[in-house]
Amino acid sequence: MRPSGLTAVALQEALRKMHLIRLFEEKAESLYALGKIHGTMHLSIGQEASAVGACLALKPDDYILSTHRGHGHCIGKGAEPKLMMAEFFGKDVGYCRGRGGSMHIADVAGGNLGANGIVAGGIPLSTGVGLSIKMQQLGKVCLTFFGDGAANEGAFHESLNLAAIWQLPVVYICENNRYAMSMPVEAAFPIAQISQRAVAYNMPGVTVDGNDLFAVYEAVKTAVTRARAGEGPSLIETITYRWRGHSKSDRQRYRTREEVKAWQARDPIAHLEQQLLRAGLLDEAQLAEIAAAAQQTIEASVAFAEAAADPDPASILEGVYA
Amino acid sequence: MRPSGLTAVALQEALRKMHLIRLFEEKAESLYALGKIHGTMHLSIGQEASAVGACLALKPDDYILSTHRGHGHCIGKGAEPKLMMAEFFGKDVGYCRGRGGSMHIADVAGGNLGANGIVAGGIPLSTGVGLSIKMQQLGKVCLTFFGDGAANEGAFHESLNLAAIWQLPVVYICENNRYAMSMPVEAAFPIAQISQRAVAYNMPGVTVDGNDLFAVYEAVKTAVTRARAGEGPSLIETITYRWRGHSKSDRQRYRTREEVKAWQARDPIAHLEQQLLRAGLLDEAQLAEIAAAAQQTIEASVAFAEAAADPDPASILEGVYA
Amino acid sequence: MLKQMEAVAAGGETAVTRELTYAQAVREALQLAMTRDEKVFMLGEDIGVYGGAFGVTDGLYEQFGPERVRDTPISEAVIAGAAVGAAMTGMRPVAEIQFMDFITLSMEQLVLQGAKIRFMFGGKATVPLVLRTPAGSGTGAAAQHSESLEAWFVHVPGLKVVMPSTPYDAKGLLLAAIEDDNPVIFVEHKLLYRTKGHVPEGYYTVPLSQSEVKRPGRDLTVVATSIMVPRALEAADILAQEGIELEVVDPRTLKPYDAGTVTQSVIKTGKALVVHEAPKTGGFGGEVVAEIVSGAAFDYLEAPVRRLAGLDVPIPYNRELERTAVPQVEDIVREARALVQGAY
Amino acid sequence: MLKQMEAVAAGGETAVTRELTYAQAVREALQLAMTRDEKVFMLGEDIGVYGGAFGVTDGLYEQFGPERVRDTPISEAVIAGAAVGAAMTGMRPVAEIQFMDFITLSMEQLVLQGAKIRFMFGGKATVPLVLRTPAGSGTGAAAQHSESLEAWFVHVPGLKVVMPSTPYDAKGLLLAAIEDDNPVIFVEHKLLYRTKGHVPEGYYTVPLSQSEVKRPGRDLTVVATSIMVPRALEAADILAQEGIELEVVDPRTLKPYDAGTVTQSVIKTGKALVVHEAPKTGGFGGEVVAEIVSGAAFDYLEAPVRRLAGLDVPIPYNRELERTAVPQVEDIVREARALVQGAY
Ligand SMILES: Cc1ncc(C[n+]2csc(CCOP(=O)(O)OP(=O)(O)O)c2C)c(N)n1
Ligand SMILES: Cc1ncc(C[n+]2csc(CCOP(=O)(O)OP(=O)(O)O)c2C)c(N)n1
Ligand SMILES: [Mg+2]
Ligand SMILES: [Mg+2]
Repeated sequence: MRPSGLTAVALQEALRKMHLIRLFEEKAESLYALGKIHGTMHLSIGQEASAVGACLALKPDDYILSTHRGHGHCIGKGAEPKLMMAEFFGKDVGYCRGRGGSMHIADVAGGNLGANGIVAGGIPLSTGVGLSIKMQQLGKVCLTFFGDGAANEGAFHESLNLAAIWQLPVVYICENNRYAMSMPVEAAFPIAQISQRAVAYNMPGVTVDGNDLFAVYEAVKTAVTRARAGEGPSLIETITYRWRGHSKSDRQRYRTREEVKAWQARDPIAHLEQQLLRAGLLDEAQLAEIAAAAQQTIEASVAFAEAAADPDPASILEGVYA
Repeated sequence: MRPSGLTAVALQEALRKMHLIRLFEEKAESLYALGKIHGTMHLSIGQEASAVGACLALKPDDYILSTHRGHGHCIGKGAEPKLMMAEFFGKDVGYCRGRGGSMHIADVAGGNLGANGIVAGGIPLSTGVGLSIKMQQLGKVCLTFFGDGAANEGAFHESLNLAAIWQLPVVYICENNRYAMSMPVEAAFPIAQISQRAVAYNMPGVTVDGNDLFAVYEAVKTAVTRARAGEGPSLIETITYRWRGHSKSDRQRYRTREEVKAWQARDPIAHLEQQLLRAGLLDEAQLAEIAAAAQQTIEASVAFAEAAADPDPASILEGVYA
Repeated sequence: MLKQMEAVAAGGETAVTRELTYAQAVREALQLAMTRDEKVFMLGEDIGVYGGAFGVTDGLYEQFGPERVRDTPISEAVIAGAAVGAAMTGMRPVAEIQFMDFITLSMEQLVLQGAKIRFMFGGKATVPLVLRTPAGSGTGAAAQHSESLEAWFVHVPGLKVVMPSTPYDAKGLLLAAIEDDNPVIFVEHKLLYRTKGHVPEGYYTVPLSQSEVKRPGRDLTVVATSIMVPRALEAADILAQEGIELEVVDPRTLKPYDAGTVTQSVIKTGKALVVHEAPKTGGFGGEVVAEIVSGAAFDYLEAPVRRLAGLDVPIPYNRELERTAVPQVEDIVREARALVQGAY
Repeated sequence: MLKQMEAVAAGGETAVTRELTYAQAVREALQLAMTRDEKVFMLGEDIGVYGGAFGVTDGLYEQFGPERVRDTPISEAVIAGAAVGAAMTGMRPVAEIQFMDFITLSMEQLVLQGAKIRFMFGGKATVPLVLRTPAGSGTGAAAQHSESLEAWFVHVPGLKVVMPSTPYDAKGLLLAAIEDDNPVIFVEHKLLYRTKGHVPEGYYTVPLSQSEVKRPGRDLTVVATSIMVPRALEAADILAQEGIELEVVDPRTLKPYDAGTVTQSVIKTGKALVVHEAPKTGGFGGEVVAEIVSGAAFDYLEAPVRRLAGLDVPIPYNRELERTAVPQVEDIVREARALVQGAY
């Protein structure tokens, strides 16, 4: 139950990140409701174990690429919530100088090559990153997240094929949260498991419980080890669920409240807490402390972001060209 | 050995078409060498059984879509060589009024929705044709040809998935002639058989000897029957070989003469002739007669095309808009 | 005036004051077209139960069912390709690409197949399809959800490009586009969806390729597209108080483009400003300017012909930067005033 | 003159008469860049043993091996995307799209990712990539193998677009493009591949964004791109015999576009004709015209500013139709003469 190689400190940190994700997004939601944030956002509440479990298998200088639903991946990879929040507020000190916003948060220095507003848009990039790693013999791995919906884009196909024939160090993580906006996986796919598509590229394909940090970690760890050893790419499907609507405008007519409730009963954070408690790694007080500290971090990030300066409109062209 | 449901007349006609394809292309080649034809062309000599065997499983009002290497499919579907030859010469009476040329020959009235200059370009179209058939309840089938190279395009993936979830009457035929231009299938694919990709779309996938008319016919017939019964799409891979270079400019540095010779020893036309002889369906004299008649048809088509008028340059805009 | 006449001609419309939003007008056109012709059907992402990312197709799934209002997987290449294939064989598809940005994934099927098939086949195939897509910035959705790519399609022989600015035009042009036997790219603007205007009940069409003078004026011809039409009209109101009268012309159909209406206008005003949201460099404005200065209007020109358009920048997220990236009413006022007053 | 100075500056070049074809010049640039910087590598279809569809990369596979001259499957989206991903993480890829037509399959990765990533990430990423691709008609390859799509990319903030017309420029501009830290679309013309011209040995660059006057003249400014440059020069030779002197300007880099050189030229000649192969409607010519008439040259204009460009038609197969579809020398002669003589 306690995956080999994970220290108590690492597990504590994982739990902390899962809290940060949830709290960051709950805060984002209320800021939006208050009209402090414009645009749109895609919340990953309910999917925290997938993001954090996957990133837990990486070294700090490995790469990730992420999606429109990317806050979790970003925090999982170690981003600073205050710089994320500042970006969310469109501030100059934000990760993208206010130019990217929620859907494009990147932390290039931290190995996060960006959220992506385009479904499957990051998949070909990650294949190129894998190529780059291999050609420069960097010994790194590139992990790329995408949703179930992305697995029906042509880019998915071309990318997995290329990574397979060139044996690139890329781990493809399909976060199957059962819907692509309103499209249920049952309607969008003729197959039961998206990981079955690995057959078409002769790479390992596994499906795991995406709400179980350990299950995700173990599967990704195996794939990362493989990739680092030069044995090529893998496809991992994490089964999870988003508690919120697709984005702010979603009336959720395509699913029932009961379904949402049933998944909420499988809260990945509560699940991990139970696991840690049962394993005697943390006690209730420590759990509460972690949650409280996370809460404080998020509050501080809002204060930081609100106080920060907007980018100067006169600087608008900065960053278009190098 | 004699597939059920095929009459002697049908087999004779199939053999005739295979001769027509070979002779059409040999003629095309020499006309090009003489400078009578410009542009480029992609010859399917050596692949005749795949084209003719597949079309043999269709009714006249079924649809096909084809590729840059499309003369065989066109003749297989019943096109008139003289109108093809006229198009090849760029004449106004040609199938496309001289606007399309070799790479775009279409015979819309005859159910041939066109060769295609874009690798995999016809695959999404065929999916739409399948949808159209289904929505109008036409009871037809759409058969789409493409090469091994096309199976690595994103469009392949999106199209097969859509046809599978909507159970469209489309038969996807991958003519695996071992190379995409210079790229050998061994380098382009991480899997041994392209038909294995059918697994990703939960549709039947089979690989057959593409140089054996009967093998191709049987597999396609099964798929067509299935499609017509509303049971959805299939993927068929026909293993074959092009005797000529990819196009006129190919120095063929990527393969050996021995390899070409070995495949020439497996001539699909000679193979069918042997089968028909052995089955006692045709004798040597009849075989010679069929070949001679085909030769005459091609000669006549050249005469027809050479005598035909060029399109009037002043008519150039005709056909851009309806 | 013209509008009312058209409406009357189309069926004795009397409730001339009926107002709809632009989104409702689009929906009504879809509804009428699907009712009238069973070959018309829709396909796209989340257009069914969800009602479309902007609610435009709301209720159509319930009315016409899943066969005719088809939710697709996220597969923009085959959405376009399936529409072309269906159009070639007897159907009249109306495809939706959820944001114009994503049309970058459909380009091959639209441009190399849909647009060219008829010509390549010697005129022996017909491809009657409409591809609807919402464009434009102003929603805080940043660089990958704010594209205005109409200029690309204007450059493609075989396609038509329509870009309505009012609910009235949206309905009439969409019905005309669906009637048309060619592939038509129909560009809606997200910020226009909630704008209201007079829309007659019943079936009517606005002919493709007729520019319209949205406001007559003597001092400067402003050629504006899509969201820039209401902005130009607002600018005209402001400048009218200074005694400057703008003539605002809306091409409505960008391809084939009715340059004659603009030429006539410029012959009258002697000055022209072209306004669009898309980045200036390589935008549709170049086409408009080039048509103005190539012919009959040249001799009447009294001032340089100018473009006011988006900056050459991906659309930024920050609200103020986003506003800065594309022309606003005050920018049009400033540029128009400068041209009229010769202060260039 | 300028050319020779540059060459001398670049390394004491003496064999000033060395001639290469345009294809050889491109190859030499690739060879020099790969030799100089191990981060530079190539990927594309059939660029290895085959040597490229037009033989441009011939011998590079043998010299640099399969790791640096990478044959890909037929997967244009991931060719572009892999180049972007590699460029973001320390490599300097030179991707090839076998025919410009097929770039329609790469649009999302190029336009929504490659071009925007740097900006969307607040300037914190760099995407130094070059995408080479052969464009143009004249080979009898018909509508899906003859595209000239440069205008699309000119309209995309974040991209640069280069389109050389001579072997000298091809080499120097390609080396500059590979040195550049931005994504550059490098458009080669199939019919130019065999044309010959002076190309110094050794490493030199031609700066991006400098238009060049290829022939000075007093009567009419002809702005021509790519294959239209030699055609315009030929037309100039013909008209010179009638006493008409054309000034031929080649932008060379279409984005960022050096409009100033053209403006200076038009101030001198008072007249302008823009010539390109791509269809006229929505083409780069609109940009050139709009820049001419928006500023300092306006007051010097003595005649309408005209475009001579491809017809709005997919490229036909038939040889004569194909010729008819795009400007030929005689068309340039006719249009130029008419403008100079005031017969418009
Ligand atoms: C190419 C493209 N098509 C469509 C969209 C609009 N869109 C954004 S997210 C989304 C659903 C994505 O579903 P999935 O990949 O399962 O990810 P999830 O939202 O469930 O996390 C859609 C259709 C887009 N952003 N990009
Ligand atoms: C999208 C696209 N990419 C590349 C090409 C250039 N091209 C034409 S045919 C070909 C090889 C196709 O291989 P395959 O699909 O196996 O068909 P084959 O030629 O072997 O019949 C290539 C690369 C093209 N026409 N379209
Ligand atoms: Mg999902
Ligand atoms: Mg092949």
